[in-house]
Amino acid sequence: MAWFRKKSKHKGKDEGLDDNLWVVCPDCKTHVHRDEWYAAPKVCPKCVFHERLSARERLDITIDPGTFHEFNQDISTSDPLQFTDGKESYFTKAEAAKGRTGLNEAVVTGSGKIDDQTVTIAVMDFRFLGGSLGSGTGEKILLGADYALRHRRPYIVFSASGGARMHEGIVSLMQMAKTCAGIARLHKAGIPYISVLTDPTTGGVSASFAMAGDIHIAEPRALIGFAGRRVIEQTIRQKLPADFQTAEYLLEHGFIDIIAHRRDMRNTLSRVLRYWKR
Amino acid sequence: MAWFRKKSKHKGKDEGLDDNLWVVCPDCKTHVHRDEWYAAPKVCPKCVFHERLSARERLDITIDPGTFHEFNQDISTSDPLQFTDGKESYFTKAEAAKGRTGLNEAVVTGSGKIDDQTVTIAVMDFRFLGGSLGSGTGEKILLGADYALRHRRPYIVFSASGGARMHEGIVSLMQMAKTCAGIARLHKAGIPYISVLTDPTTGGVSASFAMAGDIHIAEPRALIGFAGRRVIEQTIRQKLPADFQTAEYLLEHGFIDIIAHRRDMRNTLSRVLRYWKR
Amino acid sequence: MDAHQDFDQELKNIEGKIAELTRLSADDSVQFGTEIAQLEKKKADLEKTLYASLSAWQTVQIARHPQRPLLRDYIENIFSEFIELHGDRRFGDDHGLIGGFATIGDRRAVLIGHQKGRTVEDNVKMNFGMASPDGYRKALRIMKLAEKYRLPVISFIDTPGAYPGLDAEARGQAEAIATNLAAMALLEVPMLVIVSGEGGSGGALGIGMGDTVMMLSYAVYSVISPEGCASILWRDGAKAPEAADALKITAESLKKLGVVDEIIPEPLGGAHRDPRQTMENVKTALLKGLKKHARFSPKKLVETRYEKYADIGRWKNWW
Amino acid sequence: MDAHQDFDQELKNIEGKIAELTRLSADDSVQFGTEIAQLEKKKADLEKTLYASLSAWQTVQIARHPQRPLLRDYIENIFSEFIELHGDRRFGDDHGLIGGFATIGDRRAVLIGHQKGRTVEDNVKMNFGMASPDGYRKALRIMKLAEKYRLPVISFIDTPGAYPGLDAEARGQAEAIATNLAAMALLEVPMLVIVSGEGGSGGALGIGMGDTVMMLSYAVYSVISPEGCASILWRDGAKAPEAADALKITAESLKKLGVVDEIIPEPLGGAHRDPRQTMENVKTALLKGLKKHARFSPKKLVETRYEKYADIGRWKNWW
Ligand SMILES: [Zn+2]
Ligand SMILES: [Zn+2]
Repeated sequence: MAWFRKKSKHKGKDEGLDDNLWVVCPDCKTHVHRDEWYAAPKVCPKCVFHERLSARERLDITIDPGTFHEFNQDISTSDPLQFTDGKESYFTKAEAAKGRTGLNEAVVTGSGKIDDQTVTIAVMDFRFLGGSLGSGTGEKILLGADYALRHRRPYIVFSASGGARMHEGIVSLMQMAKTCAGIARLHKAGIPYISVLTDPTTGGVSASFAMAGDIHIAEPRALIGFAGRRVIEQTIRQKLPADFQTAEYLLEHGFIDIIAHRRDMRNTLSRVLRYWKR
Repeated sequence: MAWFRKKSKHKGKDEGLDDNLWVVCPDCKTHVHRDEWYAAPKVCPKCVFHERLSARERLDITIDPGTFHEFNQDISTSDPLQFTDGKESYFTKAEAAKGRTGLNEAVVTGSGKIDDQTVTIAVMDFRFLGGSLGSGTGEKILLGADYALRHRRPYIVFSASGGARMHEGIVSLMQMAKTCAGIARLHKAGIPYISVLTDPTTGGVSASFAMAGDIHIAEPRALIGFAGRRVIEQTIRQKLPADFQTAEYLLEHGFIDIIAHRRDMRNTLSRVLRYWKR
Repeated sequence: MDAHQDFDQELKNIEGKIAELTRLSADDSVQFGTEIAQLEKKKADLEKTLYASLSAWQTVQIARHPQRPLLRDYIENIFSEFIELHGDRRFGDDHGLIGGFATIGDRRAVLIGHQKGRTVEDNVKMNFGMASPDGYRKALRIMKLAEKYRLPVISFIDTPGAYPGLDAEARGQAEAIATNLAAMALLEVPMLVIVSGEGGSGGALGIGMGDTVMMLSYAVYSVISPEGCASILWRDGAKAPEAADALKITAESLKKLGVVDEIIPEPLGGAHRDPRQTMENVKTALLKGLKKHARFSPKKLVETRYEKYADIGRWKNWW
Repeated sequence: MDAHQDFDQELKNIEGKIAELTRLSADDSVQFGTEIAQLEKKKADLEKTLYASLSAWQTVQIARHPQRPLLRDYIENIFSEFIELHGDRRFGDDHGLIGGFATIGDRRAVLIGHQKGRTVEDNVKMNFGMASPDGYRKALRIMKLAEKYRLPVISFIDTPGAYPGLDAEARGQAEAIATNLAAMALLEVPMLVIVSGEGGSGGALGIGMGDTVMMLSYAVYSVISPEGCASILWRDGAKAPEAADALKITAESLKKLGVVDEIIPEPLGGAHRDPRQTMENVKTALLKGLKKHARFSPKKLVETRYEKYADIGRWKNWW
């Protein structure tokens, strides 16, 4: 839920451009030729920094061309609390997000093929209100699970979220329960559910569908955790380890199965999917 | 498996007697009136030291009088390896144990009532070759589970064992798998399985049926652990905490549900049993 | 954190006076019957004024009131038996989230819930009711035991949130809560949830997916603490009252939002003003809930629970 | 611990000479064909003498031989794909017990197994193949995943035993192994076990309940290490050879005892003398086992496995 104040290294695709030929890595400041940068895509060849991707960019590098069919594109934000923080209403904020991103919600869902294997897929988009879990987000993720269940297709969810969407209050919190109920049905029915955790996957999203997978795949150096770093430091009054809440830290502590470089992600998914005997 | 060399505080029932009226607590050396000592029974009122009980003594204070029916009393030790340690054969050792204890194996099993609730019960006897898990022991425990399953009766096992019986080699080790297979069936069928861990429950017995209960009840200060203290100290080259591998230590670390004083044990079992809706 | 006293300080003064006069009246030499009656009247009027239209923030103060009944009070007063079970069989035994077999009226059940302390010492032990992964895993183990023994689960929620500590993160706070959510969705026994005090975000929900979710009338339940929300959205923690209001965290708001099924009434001013009556109300509600859900087959229970949660925030509901 | 060299030192000397003569022969100026042939003959005779009737203790040395193929060698050589999965989702990722998806021939499976290291550095990381509770819990998670994906499980056993450490005890080594035993008994997919090196007591069995248990011909499997047994029963660790013999820990003895279903042949002298042939033998045995068990329904598998284990040490079997 801390996506508003977060001083992010991710500065958007244009700011990193030095001139038209070079991209400056937002993390290590290395100059990377733009062809190399976008081929990776958006991964620094030197420090393996993985710049965030939009949902469309992610789908482009994951799903076989021409096979993606989007679900429920019309599902959008709801404002159950008629929320306003005094300066700005949630409604206004959401409208702005829609205009900026061309999306109606923080997740894009649909059906498509990965290396010729049909899957149901949901990809979160951090640009849309920090990828927060609103009722529309939860609804789309649940409907995806539901589709995967009915058609007996593996379900793959790419997470990228600061957590719950506090403007939707308790209704947002309940999306944790709602999405997990959908995932639980997949587990019971023996349908693969693969969770891919990308930077960042925190708060209520980490504590629901993102951490309930058969297999947890993370991108290198992705921030993954429940509580915010600052809250923890205030609570325990001590400094946290440098790699705290990184994908690598979670791998070491037993919560991530595989860390896959972005260029290997599609192939990793494809290989894993072949182990399911439908 | 270390029961041979163990310098035990448990010195047998007569050594602790000062004269006919007083018992000296083997641990804190308090003089306890023999009526109080045997009424507890065999618990020091000062330091709560629980002297080990024989299987018969345990059954006497656990099962409603006149309701116990023993199973498979004839099952005895087997000698699959024709084992001898050079000085003495396992056969001789086992015969001696039988003579000394009046038992044919390290466990007594049967059916009986606890506070009017019919249960299947197995009680290990540490005096019989250190309560070690031989093929006869495993067989009786499995047959108990089998009976509990067929008659849909809760199964209660009191453990007291140094671990596997090395004189039966691999056949002893396999009793861990065998007994757990029986327990697994109870879990699947929704039949309660309550494990009561008494001093000592270590090695292969701790790593099989004793730690596979719905509910784990321990006697105070009982030694419970997998590896022997000396082996661990040699491995890690550091001193172990004083309370290491006690019931209290295991409670703190999440492996024991309830520590029940011997005088409360029967009542605790009775109360717990009433929660099962058959 | 003594805000709870700010708005009912006057009431406390009057109550103090009544107590004093009553004490003086007891030795027979002087009688203050009239004065007492006047004060009682004044108190009743004031209560109505004070509590008739509490702000959300004032409700938060009541929900956090140091004298508010805690889980242990409910256990002692409305359950005739509680056999506590310990440990997650993995790592430890969380004292801030407890569970065990429990009997209420003529019904046997499994009880789980957050356990706050009242003393500083207790609160250190119980971590102010902020559970660790070990707590959520213990709760899960006990829920699965309930399933095996075919007992309904009663879950009491009263937590500021899951513990935000280094160890809790390292041992998988997120995974523990996520796993519980998936497991509760499939639990084949009735699950009754009572938000009895603070319902703090994922830490509350981690044991809180119920067939019936009940809430005490002065309890609160929120996706984030009002302070946290204020410091993020208003960039000023002092705006907590505004945030509390905006977040719609009171029982009545939550019932309208379809997240709470039933409100259990508290005495005017809060449970701490008449704990016994409050606990009686909870007992009645629980017995009613247990009776109601005992009728359903496991299959029906799980299906209904799924539909219930799938329905929260259904897109068309708001349009 | 160089006892393995004691009894085949002579063989090594001859092999050294053969290699040297072969090298010298390579430059054409001198030829040692006759000498080499003689040495080869001498070597073959010696091998027969040495390995024809190995003592149990000598077999232990072979099973622990530093050049003996390790799990990683099998993975690299007989599996066409291995996707390692990490972590127990509770506490950590044990490097001494690994697992993941694996393909062998045309069969997909899940592979778990103890992972020893060959270098000091690796062995520190992998704790000499002595797994912690985290390892057993990871293995269990992966076995349950196999069940969900309907894949057979292949388990490689090569461990001195479960790790006897303070942390391992504190996190429940006993509970972890016990839970695995109960879970393996009900696992609804085929489970093939291969004792490839050292089968060390509960640490081995913790991933070792199989529908078919196979054992390499020079592997050992025992309830306790010969050294441990000797120091307890003989009160002298140096009596390990006697203990090894008494414990009946070789493949042949174990097959007679009904604990091992199948012996996979190794080249004379041990797997390290021809790793490639050994691994081929293992591959053949695995493919045969996978084919055989693929026929059975989950129900049938579980029933047969139960009967199999219930039968080990059946009282009447010995009488
Ligand atoms: Zn960089
Ligand atoms: Zn004493």
